[in-house]
Amino acid sequence: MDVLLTDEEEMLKNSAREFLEAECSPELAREMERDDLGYPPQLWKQMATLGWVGMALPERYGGQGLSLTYLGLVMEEVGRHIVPVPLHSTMTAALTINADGTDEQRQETLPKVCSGDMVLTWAFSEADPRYRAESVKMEARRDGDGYILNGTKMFVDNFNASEKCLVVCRSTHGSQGTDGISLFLVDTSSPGISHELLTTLAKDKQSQVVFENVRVPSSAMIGEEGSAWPIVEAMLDRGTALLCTQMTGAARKDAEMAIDYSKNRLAFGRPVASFQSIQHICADMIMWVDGGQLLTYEALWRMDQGLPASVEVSQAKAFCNEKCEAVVRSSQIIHGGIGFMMEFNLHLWFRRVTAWTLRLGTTFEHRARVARALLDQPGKMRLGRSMYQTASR
Amino acid sequence: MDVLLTDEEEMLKNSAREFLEAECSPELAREMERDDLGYPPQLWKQMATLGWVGMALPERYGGQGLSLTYLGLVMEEVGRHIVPVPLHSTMTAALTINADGTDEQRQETLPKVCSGDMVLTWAFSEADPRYRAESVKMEARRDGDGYILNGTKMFVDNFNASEKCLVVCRSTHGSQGTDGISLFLVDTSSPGISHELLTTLAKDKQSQVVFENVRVPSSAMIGEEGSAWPIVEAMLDRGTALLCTQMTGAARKDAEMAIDYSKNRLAFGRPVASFQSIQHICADMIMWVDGGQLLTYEALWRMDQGLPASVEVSQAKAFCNEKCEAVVRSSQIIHGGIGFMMEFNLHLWFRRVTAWTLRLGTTFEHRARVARALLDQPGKMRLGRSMYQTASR
Amino acid sequence: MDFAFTPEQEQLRQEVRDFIAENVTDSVRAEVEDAMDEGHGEEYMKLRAKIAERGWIGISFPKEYGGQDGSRIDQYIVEEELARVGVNVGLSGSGGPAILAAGTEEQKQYFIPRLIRGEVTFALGFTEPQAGADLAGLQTRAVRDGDDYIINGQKMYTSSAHYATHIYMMARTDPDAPKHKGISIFLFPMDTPGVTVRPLWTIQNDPPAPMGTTYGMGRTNETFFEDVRVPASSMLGEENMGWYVGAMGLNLDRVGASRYLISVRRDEDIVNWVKENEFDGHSPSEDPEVRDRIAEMWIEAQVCRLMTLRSMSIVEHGGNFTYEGSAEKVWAPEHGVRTTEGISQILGPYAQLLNGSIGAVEDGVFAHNLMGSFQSGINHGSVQVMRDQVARRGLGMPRG
Amino acid sequence: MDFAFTPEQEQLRQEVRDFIAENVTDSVRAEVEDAMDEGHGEEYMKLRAKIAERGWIGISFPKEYGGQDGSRIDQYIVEEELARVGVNVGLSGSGGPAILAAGTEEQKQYFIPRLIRGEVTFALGFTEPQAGADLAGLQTRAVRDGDDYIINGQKMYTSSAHYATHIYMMARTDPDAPKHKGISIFLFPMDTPGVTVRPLWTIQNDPPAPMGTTYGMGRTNETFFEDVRVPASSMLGEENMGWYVGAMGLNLDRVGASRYLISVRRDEDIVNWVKENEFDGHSPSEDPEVRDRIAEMWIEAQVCRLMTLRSMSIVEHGGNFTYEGSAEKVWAPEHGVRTTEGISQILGPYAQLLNGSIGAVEDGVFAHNLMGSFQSGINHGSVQVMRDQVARRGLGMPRG
Repeated sequence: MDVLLTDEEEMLKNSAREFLEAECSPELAREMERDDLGYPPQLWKQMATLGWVGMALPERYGGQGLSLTYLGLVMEEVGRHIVPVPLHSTMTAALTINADGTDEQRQETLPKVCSGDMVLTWAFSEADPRYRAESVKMEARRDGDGYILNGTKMFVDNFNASEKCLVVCRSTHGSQGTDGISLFLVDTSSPGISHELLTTLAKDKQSQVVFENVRVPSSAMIGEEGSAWPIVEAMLDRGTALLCTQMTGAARKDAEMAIDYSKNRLAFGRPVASFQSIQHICADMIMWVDGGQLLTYEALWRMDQGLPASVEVSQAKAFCNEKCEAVVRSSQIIHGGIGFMMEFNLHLWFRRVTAWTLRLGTTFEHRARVARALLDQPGKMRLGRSMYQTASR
Repeated sequence: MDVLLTDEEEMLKNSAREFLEAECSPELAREMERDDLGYPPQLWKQMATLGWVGMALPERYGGQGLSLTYLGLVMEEVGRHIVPVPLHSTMTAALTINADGTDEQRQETLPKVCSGDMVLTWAFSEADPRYRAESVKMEARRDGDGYILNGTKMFVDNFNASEKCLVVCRSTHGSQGTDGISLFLVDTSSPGISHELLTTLAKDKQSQVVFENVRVPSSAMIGEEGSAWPIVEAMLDRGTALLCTQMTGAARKDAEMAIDYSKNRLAFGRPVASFQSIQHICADMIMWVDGGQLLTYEALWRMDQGLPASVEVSQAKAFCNEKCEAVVRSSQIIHGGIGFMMEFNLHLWFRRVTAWTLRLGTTFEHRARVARALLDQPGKMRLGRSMYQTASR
Repeated sequence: MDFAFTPEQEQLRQEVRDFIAENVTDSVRAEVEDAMDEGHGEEYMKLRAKIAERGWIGISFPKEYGGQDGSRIDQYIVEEELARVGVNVGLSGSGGPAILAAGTEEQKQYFIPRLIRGEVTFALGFTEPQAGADLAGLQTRAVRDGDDYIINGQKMYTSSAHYATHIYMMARTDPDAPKHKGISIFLFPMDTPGVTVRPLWTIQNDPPAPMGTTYGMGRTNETFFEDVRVPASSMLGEENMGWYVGAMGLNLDRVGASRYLISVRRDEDIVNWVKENEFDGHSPSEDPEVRDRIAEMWIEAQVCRLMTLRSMSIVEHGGNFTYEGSAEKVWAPEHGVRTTEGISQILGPYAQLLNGSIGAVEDGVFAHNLMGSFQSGINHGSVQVMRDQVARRGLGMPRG
Repeated sequence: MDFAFTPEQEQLRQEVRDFIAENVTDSVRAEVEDAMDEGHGEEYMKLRAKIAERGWIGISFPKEYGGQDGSRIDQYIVEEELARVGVNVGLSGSGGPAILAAGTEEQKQYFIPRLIRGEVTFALGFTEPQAGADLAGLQTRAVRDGDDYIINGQKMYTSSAHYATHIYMMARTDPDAPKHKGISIFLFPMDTPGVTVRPLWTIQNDPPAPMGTTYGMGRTNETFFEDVRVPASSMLGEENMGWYVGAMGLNLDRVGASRYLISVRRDEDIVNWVKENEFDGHSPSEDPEVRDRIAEMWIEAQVCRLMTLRSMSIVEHGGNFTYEGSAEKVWAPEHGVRTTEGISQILGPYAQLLNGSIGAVEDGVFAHNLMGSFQSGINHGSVQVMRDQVARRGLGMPRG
């Protein structure tokens, strides 16, 4: 039991920080908000060369074969520097292909991902934004040796820049809930696909994607027909945990900016930082980030151990949703009017963290998931002892 | 539109405060915690003589024929001075008898209530503590020209001191929900009734009351057989609104004690009151009490106008449950260790306000009621416009 | 106490509603929306004139200056109804209350009727780059020169400076006095030589917040004063007493319908939205956790409403606030933040969609509120300073 | 990072659990419950001796003083398991860590093994009637007289003074020095002539809080010192350096299993209670609002757990806290309050029933916690002072 980073972990984090400090300025983030592609391919390539894109992918595909935790530490820094790269969507998809895809699918994608030559994404949400199987209505109809996809996906990250997209469908007509869910690896350039960019708070690149009689071969299926829900849930869990690392990374930087600002700004003849009310807000900010970070680390660590981690992921996201938002809002408040001005950089963090609190599950949804684990299985619950163990007893 | 007290209202409140300041010390509250009866009959009689017990009861029964608001102002002071008298239970029952009882029932009870010669109570809760009709399982079985009651009531206030008790029963065997509810005015000394005192946080006198084949005449029924739910709901609403007045009255006094204490206590060489963190806690305390008081006043005022007020009552109670508790807890924290000591008086308020937050509906229950009014009826909602008007359109 | 409006007041409210139905046409609304940060167009000015004609602007102001000698509550009713449709004709924040209280007869005669008629609009010049929460730390100087003052300095967040006719600003007239005691207020035309306005764009400018956004300021300004010569008669109140004049004005400015609506309109919006809408067959209003949260927000909004009405009642009685105005100014903005954040978790990913986007809820109003709501806890006195005031003025707690 | 306990640690935990199953018998539990505020009975002392025999007390203390030179995490495991059944054998709060860090060889030799064996128990004498949150404002005097000191003064909230063998107290040895620099710590037997103990009963004394109450102090004491003569060798650390020795001791004292369990055991209790119980056929665990609240509390409790483990990890690495101990001491008590208040609204009227009452839930444990939980935000440093420390030590923010 040691919740502190090892020297090696610390070193990785520091090297990521140094690189991004030098290579990714807030101006780059601003520029990419206006950019059509939404990310600078050269920086992406550099990050691939540094081994970050392939960090948690196997060495045989050109990756580093390291843990999700390592990737999480890098993504914390990516969040800290609000780096405009499609790392989150690519990793969420790539890790799923690696975990549950066929050898062929892996060969086709992972080497290119590791080398920075392929951006990926995934599509789950439709009109009903809840992260539950019931929300998936998109149809995959068997047709000869392939499937025909019809439906509309919402909030698809970086679809515009992605070569392939994991698409969650309902392949059994009339099926309910988690039954009948299938997952496909789809070329984004397939005939019948159209997409339109959404205008978002974070000014990132999310799309509504319409699938109209899109034909995919059977070989595009990940997992077994109609039984892909566990694969999808694992994908969402990894994506959520990785998003939490970005949230805590960005929120910590935002808190630090507020603390610095308060030390340098005078009010009533003394530094703003010397007011007890400001001190207490700042103390809370740091404790909130710390809490979110510890919860996130535990979730990542469990995944790395191959242990069930859904509850830990939901704990982290529910907490980060509320507390990281509280951090960035408090930072805005400490900065006063200036933080609201377009030309000042603070809002770049505020808008991103806020947007991230809205994705991959609301606070209510994640708490409901925790409550199910706590209350709907037999056995006494105890903090610090796995809730899954209890379930299996 | 004038949310401030009129001169007359102000005067009534001040005279109640002056009297209670003189006649009811914390020592009396302490003494009554240990007393078998739980209240000092002489003080009760005095309060009747002053017209407070009959404040909102008709003049023809010896009351003052004034509004519920007036009674509420007196009860705010009763709360402020944590006066150990059975005013709340007596009023909750008496106002119901007055509103919905027969002339005979009124004659039998109200004159004695007004003169201070009869204490009343009411019994709703059973094992399931939720304030909904479904929780009422106590049976009233028709038998000749009367009824036989069987069941167990919980949390009955001042049963030990009451001459009569309003008992909520289910008179139609097998009925569900709000159907089949009847209300009876029962002599507490009727054969078959036994009760046992509960040990409560507030050290007040609440009982578990067991009814074993208790026979009551038909003339004891209030309202019509099986249709008393609206009467019961109105009784609970009045009781809840009046409890809120006690809560805000007691919480305000508690806040004032904390503010005074902080001004006189030194820490780090200056008054505790000069620390910004303490100032902000105190500012919050006062705003919380103000908010609860305004909500409560609006609920009382609406009742006095004969307007529907269930939503306003629930608004007040949900808010007071959380915020009055926050006030008394904050006061304890500002006092530090001393407020925890038996010999110091502060806890007398802390324990009572805390206990009141647990009675007559939880925060969850009251919010669910507000949500029903907001969300389950058609029409656009607008703050400050009656939600009932919307409903009837 | 009496929580009802009088039948006359209810009738007034109905008249205003009828007026709105008739006059606030789609073309007016479109103009207001387009010009939210750009001053007012022709249609708007015509509408405003019609409202003024009915005597609905500045109802509680004296007749001799163009008001109605009417009730503050009546005024509140009119302001509330109009603010709800995005037409802000309230005179809180206008400079009017302070001029009425501290102005010379000449100033009152000149400004009040014109404020009421909409011919004069003040930009407010308080904040400076180095003086935010601590307004009294301002450094802009005004130096007496014969019958004039020469003003030099800079103001931040002079929101309407790009279309205002006049400025209402504070400058230091005695640099040697303690900081609160050397400040004066000046009122003068924006086109006075030496005044320059530079735009400051906010995060709500891209895209501009849609109408119905309760905190949606897309543009504000910096205003620079370079040897600006104004006559001594431009001064409001006595020399060096500007802090107290301004504080009084701000105090009056903190209460009123529009400030309250900033913080609570979104409560109504979300309630009405979830009742009438769904996401592919599922409405969040079916979820008990959401219902619990909505009820919690609604109850808080009622407290905001009642605190506002308390302030109105105090004004109507001719009384002064001790802490009530400050309390309103803590409670409402903090509630507004809790509500926008609550709503965001009710709408989930839809809450990130701005106006113009496919899928945007209420054309992005909730998303813009989410970006802007924290601002109302900063403007016109931060909630921290307001809490200090509740504690010190209201509860008599000593300075640290 | 590594969030798992080692197999050896898991085994240790199992051994402790087995030990508890075998040895914490009903009669021991009954004795502990009866004597919660009354020191310890015969059965308890026998149990304690057995635990000490296994080497489970003071595991991380040096072998030469009776410890095991073991891991702080191992110690945490043992303390956690035992604290959960109401047996508190942890040495945080014992005076041990401070003696180990600052004591003379003689003091270490004498006290540490006896603390471990349970032969010495210290009452802690810090707070005074006029010095609460501001501990350093203490007025009790110790005046040098030859080889002795003469102590006069009064201490408040000396909780175990009625059964402790010794007292660990602070007194002012240099009244002319700045207040933090004239304080020394003394350790001496409670039966030293001139020491008098007067009981202070708390609101949890009537009825006494049942076992399982996580904040359930029914009795504490005032302790008076009248010309108490103690040898100079009673002093811990250097003369006038007592503040720093004490602060370090307190800092170590703020972390550990028992403090964490005070704040989170009720989370487990309510989860397990609502799962296994119902009120006439209805369990609150069916209500989505309640489920949402319980999950919220549980997640917060996890943060308390992880912050505690962070402190343990830092200690294990031989590091020092900057703000982490203070953070734990803000987070856990405030969570404890939110949880008890949340639980009270889940249990409704049942939450008011104390032990012995018909209908009492878990024999009144929740009701007692509701009365007592706020206390853990005051003792050993208030959450306000702790936040000051996070801001100043952790974030480098300047004093006001």
